[in-house]
Amino acid sequence: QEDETTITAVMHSGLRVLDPVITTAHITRNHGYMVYDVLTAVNEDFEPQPQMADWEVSDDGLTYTFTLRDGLMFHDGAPVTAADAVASLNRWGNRDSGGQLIFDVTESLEAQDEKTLVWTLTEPFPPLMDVISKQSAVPPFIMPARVAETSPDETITEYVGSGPFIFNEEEYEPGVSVTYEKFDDYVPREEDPSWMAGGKVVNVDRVVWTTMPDNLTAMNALAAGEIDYLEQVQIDLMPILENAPGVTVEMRDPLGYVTIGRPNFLHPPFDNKQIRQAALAALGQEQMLATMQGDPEYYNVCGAIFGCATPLGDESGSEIVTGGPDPERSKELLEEAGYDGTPVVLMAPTDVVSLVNQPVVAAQALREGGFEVEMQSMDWQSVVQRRAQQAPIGEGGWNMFFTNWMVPEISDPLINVMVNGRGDDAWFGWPDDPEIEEMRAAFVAAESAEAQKEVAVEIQEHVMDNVNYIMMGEYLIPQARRDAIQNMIQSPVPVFWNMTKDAE
Amino acid sequence: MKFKTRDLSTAQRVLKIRKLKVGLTGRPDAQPVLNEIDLDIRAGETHCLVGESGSGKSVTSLATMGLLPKDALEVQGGLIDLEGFEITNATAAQMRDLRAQRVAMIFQEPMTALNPVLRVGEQIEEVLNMHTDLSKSEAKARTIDIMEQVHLPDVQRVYSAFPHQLSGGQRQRIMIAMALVLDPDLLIADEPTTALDVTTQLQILKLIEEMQERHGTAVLFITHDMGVVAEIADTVSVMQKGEIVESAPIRELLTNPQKDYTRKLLKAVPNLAPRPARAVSEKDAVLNVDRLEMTYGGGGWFRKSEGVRAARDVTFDIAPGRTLGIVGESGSGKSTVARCIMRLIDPTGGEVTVAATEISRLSRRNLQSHRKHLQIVFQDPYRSLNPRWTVARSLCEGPINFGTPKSEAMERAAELMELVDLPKDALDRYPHQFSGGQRQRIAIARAVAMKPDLLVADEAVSALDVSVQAQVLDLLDDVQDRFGIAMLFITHDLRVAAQICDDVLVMQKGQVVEQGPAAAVLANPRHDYTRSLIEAAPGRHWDFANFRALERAPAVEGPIA
Amino acid sequence: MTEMPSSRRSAFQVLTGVFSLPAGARLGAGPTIAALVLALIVLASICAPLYVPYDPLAMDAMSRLRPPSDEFLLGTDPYGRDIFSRVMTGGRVSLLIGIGAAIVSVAVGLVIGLLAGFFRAADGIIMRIMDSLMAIPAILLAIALVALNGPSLSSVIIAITIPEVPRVVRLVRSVVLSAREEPYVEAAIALGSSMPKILIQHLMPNTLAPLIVQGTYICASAILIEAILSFLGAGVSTEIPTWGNIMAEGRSYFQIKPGLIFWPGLLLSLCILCINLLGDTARDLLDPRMKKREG
Amino acid sequence: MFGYILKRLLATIPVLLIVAVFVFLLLRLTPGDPAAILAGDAATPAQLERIRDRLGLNDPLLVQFVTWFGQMLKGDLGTSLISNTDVVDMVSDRLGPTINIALMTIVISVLLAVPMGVIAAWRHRTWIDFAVMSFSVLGFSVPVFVIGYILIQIFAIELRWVPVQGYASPSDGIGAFFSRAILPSLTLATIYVALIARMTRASMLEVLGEDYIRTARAKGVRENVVLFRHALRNAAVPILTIIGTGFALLISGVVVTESVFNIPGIGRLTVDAILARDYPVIQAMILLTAGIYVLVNLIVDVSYSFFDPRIRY
Ligand SMILES: Nc1ncnc2c1ncn2[C@@H]1O[C@H](COP(=O)(O)OP(=O)(O)OP(=O)(O)O)[C@@H](O)[C@H]1O
Ligand SMILES: Nc1ncnc2c1ncn2[C@@H]1O[C@H](COP(=O)(O)OP(=O)(O)OP(=O)(O)O)[C@@H](O)[C@H]1O
Ligand SMILES: [Mg+2]
Ligand SMILES: [Mg+2]
Ligand code: NI
Repeated sequence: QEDETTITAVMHSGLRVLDPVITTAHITRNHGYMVYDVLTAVNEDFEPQPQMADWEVSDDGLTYTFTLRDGLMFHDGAPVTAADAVASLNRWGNRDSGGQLIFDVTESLEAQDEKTLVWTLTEPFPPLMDVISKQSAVPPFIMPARVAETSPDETITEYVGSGPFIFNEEEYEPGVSVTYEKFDDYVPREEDPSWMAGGKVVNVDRVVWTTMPDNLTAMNALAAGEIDYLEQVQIDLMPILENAPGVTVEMRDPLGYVTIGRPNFLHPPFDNKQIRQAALAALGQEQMLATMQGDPEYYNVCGAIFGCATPLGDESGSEIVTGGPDPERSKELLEEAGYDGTPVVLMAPTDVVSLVNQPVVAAQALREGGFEVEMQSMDWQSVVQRRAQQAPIGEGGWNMFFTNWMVPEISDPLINVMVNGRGDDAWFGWPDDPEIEEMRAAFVAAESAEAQKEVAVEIQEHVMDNVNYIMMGEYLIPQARRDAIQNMIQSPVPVFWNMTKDAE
Repeated sequence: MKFKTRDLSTAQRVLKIRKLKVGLTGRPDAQPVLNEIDLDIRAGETHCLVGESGSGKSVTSLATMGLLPKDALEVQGGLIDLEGFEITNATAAQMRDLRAQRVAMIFQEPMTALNPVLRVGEQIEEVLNMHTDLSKSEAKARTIDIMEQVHLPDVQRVYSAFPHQLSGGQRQRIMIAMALVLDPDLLIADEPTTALDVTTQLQILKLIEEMQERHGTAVLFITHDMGVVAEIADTVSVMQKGEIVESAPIRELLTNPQKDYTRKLLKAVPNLAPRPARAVSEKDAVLNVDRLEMTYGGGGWFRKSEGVRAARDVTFDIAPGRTLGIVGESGSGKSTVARCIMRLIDPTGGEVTVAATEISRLSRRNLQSHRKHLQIVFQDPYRSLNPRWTVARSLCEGPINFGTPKSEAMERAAELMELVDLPKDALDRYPHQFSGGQRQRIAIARAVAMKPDLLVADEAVSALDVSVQAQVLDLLDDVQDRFGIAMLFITHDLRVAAQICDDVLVMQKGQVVEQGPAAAVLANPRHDYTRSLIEAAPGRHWDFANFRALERAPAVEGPIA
Repeated sequence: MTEMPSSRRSAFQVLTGVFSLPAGARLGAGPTIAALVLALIVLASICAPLYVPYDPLAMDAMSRLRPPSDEFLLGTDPYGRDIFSRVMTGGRVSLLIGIGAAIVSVAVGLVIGLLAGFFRAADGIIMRIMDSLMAIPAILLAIALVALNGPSLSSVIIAITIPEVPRVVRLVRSVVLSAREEPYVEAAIALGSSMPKILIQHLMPNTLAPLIVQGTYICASAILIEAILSFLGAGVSTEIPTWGNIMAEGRSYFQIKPGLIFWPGLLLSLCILCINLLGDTARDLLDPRMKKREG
Repeated sequence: MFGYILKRLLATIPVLLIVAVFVFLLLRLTPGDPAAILAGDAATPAQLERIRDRLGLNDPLLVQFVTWFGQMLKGDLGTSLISNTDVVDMVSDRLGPTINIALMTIVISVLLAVPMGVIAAWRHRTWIDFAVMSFSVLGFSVPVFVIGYILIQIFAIELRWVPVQGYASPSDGIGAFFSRAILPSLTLATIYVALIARMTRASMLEVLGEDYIRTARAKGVRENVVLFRHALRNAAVPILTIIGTGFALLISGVVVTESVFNIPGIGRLTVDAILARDYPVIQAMILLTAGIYVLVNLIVDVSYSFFDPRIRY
């Protein structure tokens, strides 16, 4: 017992949902990577790599054959079979938007034997490996078939995976803390770890995740050595840690996050393209990011809707928002559009720290740009409910809200829900944008990386012109750890394999 | 009447007060509360301190105990010598030692003077624990012993009772036991019997006397009841406005008072001989009460409780211009009858007819218009006027309710002020700016403003001291003569009843035990209860106002029960 | 909880004395100074727009978290807004919430309490409902209500008011219950005064003194509850500065920029102190019986 | 006595019933959608609809109420919509920390506040009185979280006497428990101390003017005995009352304190549940806190008769 190493980590939010397929919540995804394994995963170059399985693609691009590697075992001791993988993929396909696209063109998905799984398509789907290897939104985690048979609209109730850590159900307190124990029978891959790919070698016995609702308390706890790791450090509070001995603050995730504004296409004034453009002009990334982060080291002015450091990233046509704010231009555009002073109802959440600043800054900038703004404060739950309302403003509707994404979650047109232009079926804001739908179809059809990139640039330009959403820039969140914690992997998802803990 | 005539001049002097001056703390220039008083008490002596309310009696006693409220009053001169010990400059610790051992005190209100949350036995024992080294069992034995000495019944049970489980008389016995358990040389009793009814009062007085004889204690007895004084005092001091105006042996003081103030005080004491009854009225009775019943409580959620039958089968009537007195000991149901008649509570049975209307079952709304026929004056002068209202507003409230225009009501109020002998400018003042007697006048004026047919006075003068009491009684008499009002006068003081009532009704435990013309009832009580009431009245053989014994003593002669 | 035992009733009466300062502090210059300070703060808050150097909402990403200087008297907050301008302007809304909540809860509670105290028939039902409202933790009710109505000024006031009302009702009721036994009320009945008249003219004034004390307490606690609501993200809209949400926004900057909490906190404490002091003084002035005691 | 307690317990039924109906309606009228919280940011409307169906959120309100109420009568408070765990389990896990901290707070408050109030009353109108009462006003006028931060800064960061945050149950060792519970308890206690001290003072002032105090002094009883044996017990009823009603205040404070000190208690659970619209949890929590409140006040009422023999039920 004495020698047991435990890592106490303070995560960005409390774990409440244990089903990584039903929800897109980041903390649940992180939990997924602890407990479950995936067939394939992208490395830091966005290239799919084998994890549980190797794969082969037929020449016509219609048949994918996956072969499970040896030694895979669930925490209850049962071996992982192809049937488990099939059931898991089916459930996932029902929930994930990318997965749905694949299943739209799937002829069959079958377990050929214990170890082999064959996926047959009706037409080629070049980005298939990218989709099932993606590390965010909903990755296809592999669960025992009996668990995966749960309806995709219901949460699972058994938490057995084949990942490197075992979930300790006894010590789980929803929203407060969760404990993982090293899975001794896990067989890591030989390769070096890279993002979610490569060998997941666990060097500690237990990992405890807790949440601290109060940032300052978390900082002080780390400085006092009561915890080992802090997933997100509030930049303004870094001076507290800088003076604390034995603490290192560093970047975990080179890609970071984007913050975006989404206009509602159904109602005035943002049903008018020119007025949307005026809003784009009125807002300025620098101002927004500086307010959110303070230190320029931790933000990136970036006009690329798929992220600046991603393969598809491109900044065409974004000067208007990267350069801004330009209130004069905004007023001109409003004038041209004949803006009649209809107030912009801006939903402002008060209880989610990372979303508090944006509406406040935006409201002020829009006002300066000639808009009438009505900022309505509410808790995030109310935003969540209200943003789903298509009703006119007077009847519970809205004009604009802000949210954040991790860069990998917006990094291509299939994953990025905001470039969906299918009207009522689109994401909140409901743009009916046939042009962008054509482009997305072209993206799916594109066979080479170059061809994909071409389409992506087209989409970028279109989004800047039509203002499907307002890219407000990228920002980075540093992490902090005790110096005793070493060998942490750089990754957008905080992972607890590979790391070691020295005696302090 | 037999007075005490012991010669105590050879006895040891226990308390010697010389030129004692007590004033408001930090304000030596203000009018002192006690102005250079002298006082001597010898062992075995009972010294009575009398005087009007506010004259400084209690302050004298508190100063002697060293219990003056520090932030309000302080000794500003003189000395208090307790058997050679100088109290005025004793330390707190010395004072604590002195108390209970050398000087002890009994207070007026047995209800509030005992700690309600401690068992009475413990409270007595505490004295022993504080001042002696007795062991627990010794202390308890000593406590039981003193409790027996004060004639408490069922001592073992009473020992572990809480004060609220005892009657007023029993509580006062506990107080006496507590005061005497360490055999102090001086016992100060500040109005120890004022809150008790006559029969109990008599027992307590006898007890004090008995204890005094047994222990040879000196007693400083404070009271404003001259009857009590006549009964128990060896010597008397009369106080007025912080000064002792006269000090003399009891007989001398009562037969031959030297100072005007003393004479005035004595003259105000009503005597027990009934007044001559007023002419029997020819008119119909204003108030008819017929088989009135009142039962409090009863009902309840889980078990039906019995309820208190506070009035049973009460029947009487009053003619205009006449006064009916209801007497009886505390709790006998006097107030209950008054409140039923006023319909402040709803009687549970019987009929009340006022000015030819049966009102006991009228609805509240229908009752409203009959209210003006009957008015009431309460006992407590401090609470019967709304403290936030000017006198004028209080006086006008009733008439305005019955449609009198405001200006007219104001005029009438001004007239009434004259009637009750208060200055006109009093109208704009608030109740707290008046003395108790003055307030009671205002309350009477308020009732009279309604020109009622019947005035109910529930202990209207009981809270006032003798001289003020006499004035208010005069006023009531005057009002009655002038307006021909019928009056229902409730009192527990037989002297007062004798002075003002034409007829008397004696109540006991909710029932009328005797009823008739005052002269007949008070002079020839037929019922035992009435007789015991009268016999218990202290000083009943003395005619204070005329400085002599009563010629025709009321009731049968005989030993006091 | 139907019938309060009599000693419980007296507990409620003592309660009204709870928020009083020592009499020593009441005497002399205390109330005058308190009145002056409070008047100054109120005036400064009301007139804030006339003299504050910056728009309290104007932000400048380039001058975040500045220390106090000539340019920014008390420095700037994380949005680069001028703290001085915000704190001074914030007083308006905070005071409005405090006074609003106090007036509304006292008014509503007074009416209900008078009715409950006088009409025995309604008493049971009213008190049951009040007990229920009192049993729901105020802060939770407030969060729920704010979530329901959105964090507007009025919903914050309502949210703070609802849990306070039962307390006022109990207070008023207990005063009425004991006052109606007073002989002067019985005398008024004998004088033929109607029930409403007795209720309003005789009984209501009795409740005034304790209500003023209770009111000042509500006023103070409303300002604080608003701060707590802001802390939990359910306060007044972030666009409207209040002492509460300035402190709540500044809470994580406690170690870096204590001014964000200190200045609004200082004004808040000062206000509450003065309000309490004045409440006590007002009560004493209103109660003629107190005058008697003081001679 | 027993009859009284029974009667009081019966009387809580309508109270809790009203609370239940009130809370249920309030919640359903509040905007928010647990399904959306469950599914996360990228869910489509159709997916949300299906989840809502599964959770029974699309049933008519009356049906939902009757279902919930029926289950509640059977002692089943349902499962959390978000974490899918049994509400009874969830709440019972979180109850311990809050209750322990609350109890410690009450003990600390009473130990501090009562002597403070007694001394202030005894030294009425002196500087001691003034100091005690000024402290009380201060306790009232500083937001709880500020007090928490200040205590952390001094005792955990500067002096390093105790940990910054966290909770250990007494079963983990009394030392561990105290070192973590002391700061939150002190934080919570500031308001409570203020409240109780003022009440004690007011009540003592009234009692010290009573005749029996004069009697005690006339017996030559020592001053401390007068204060604590004679006066305090008589002053107890209003003090107990305020401890009972102040409990509501404590609950508000708990919510904030648990955040600041990272204590896994029911305060945070409730706030989290409200923000996530986790209806079964909110309903259970509010019923629970209401129940506790009612119970505490019942205990307080019953304890009156322990301090004051005149009160008999
Ligand atoms: N605590 C006090 N502060 C100021 N003045 C007081 C105080 N106690 C008594 N006095 C004043 O001292 C005077 C004498 O009061 P005291 O109580 O001795 O009268 P008393 O003769 O006992 O009257 P009563 O018959 O009504 O008991 C009164 O004028 C009273 O106003
Ligand atoms: N409201 C009430 N509820 C229940 N019992 C009552 C009530 N008022 C009086 N009683 C009881 O009724 C009986 C008669 O009381 P009442 O007040 O009429 O006596 P009283 O003769 O006026 O006594 P006192 O001389 O003390 O004023 C007493 O036993 C008393 O305890
Ligand atoms: Mg006296
Ligand atoms: Mg009576
Ligand atoms: Ni009740």
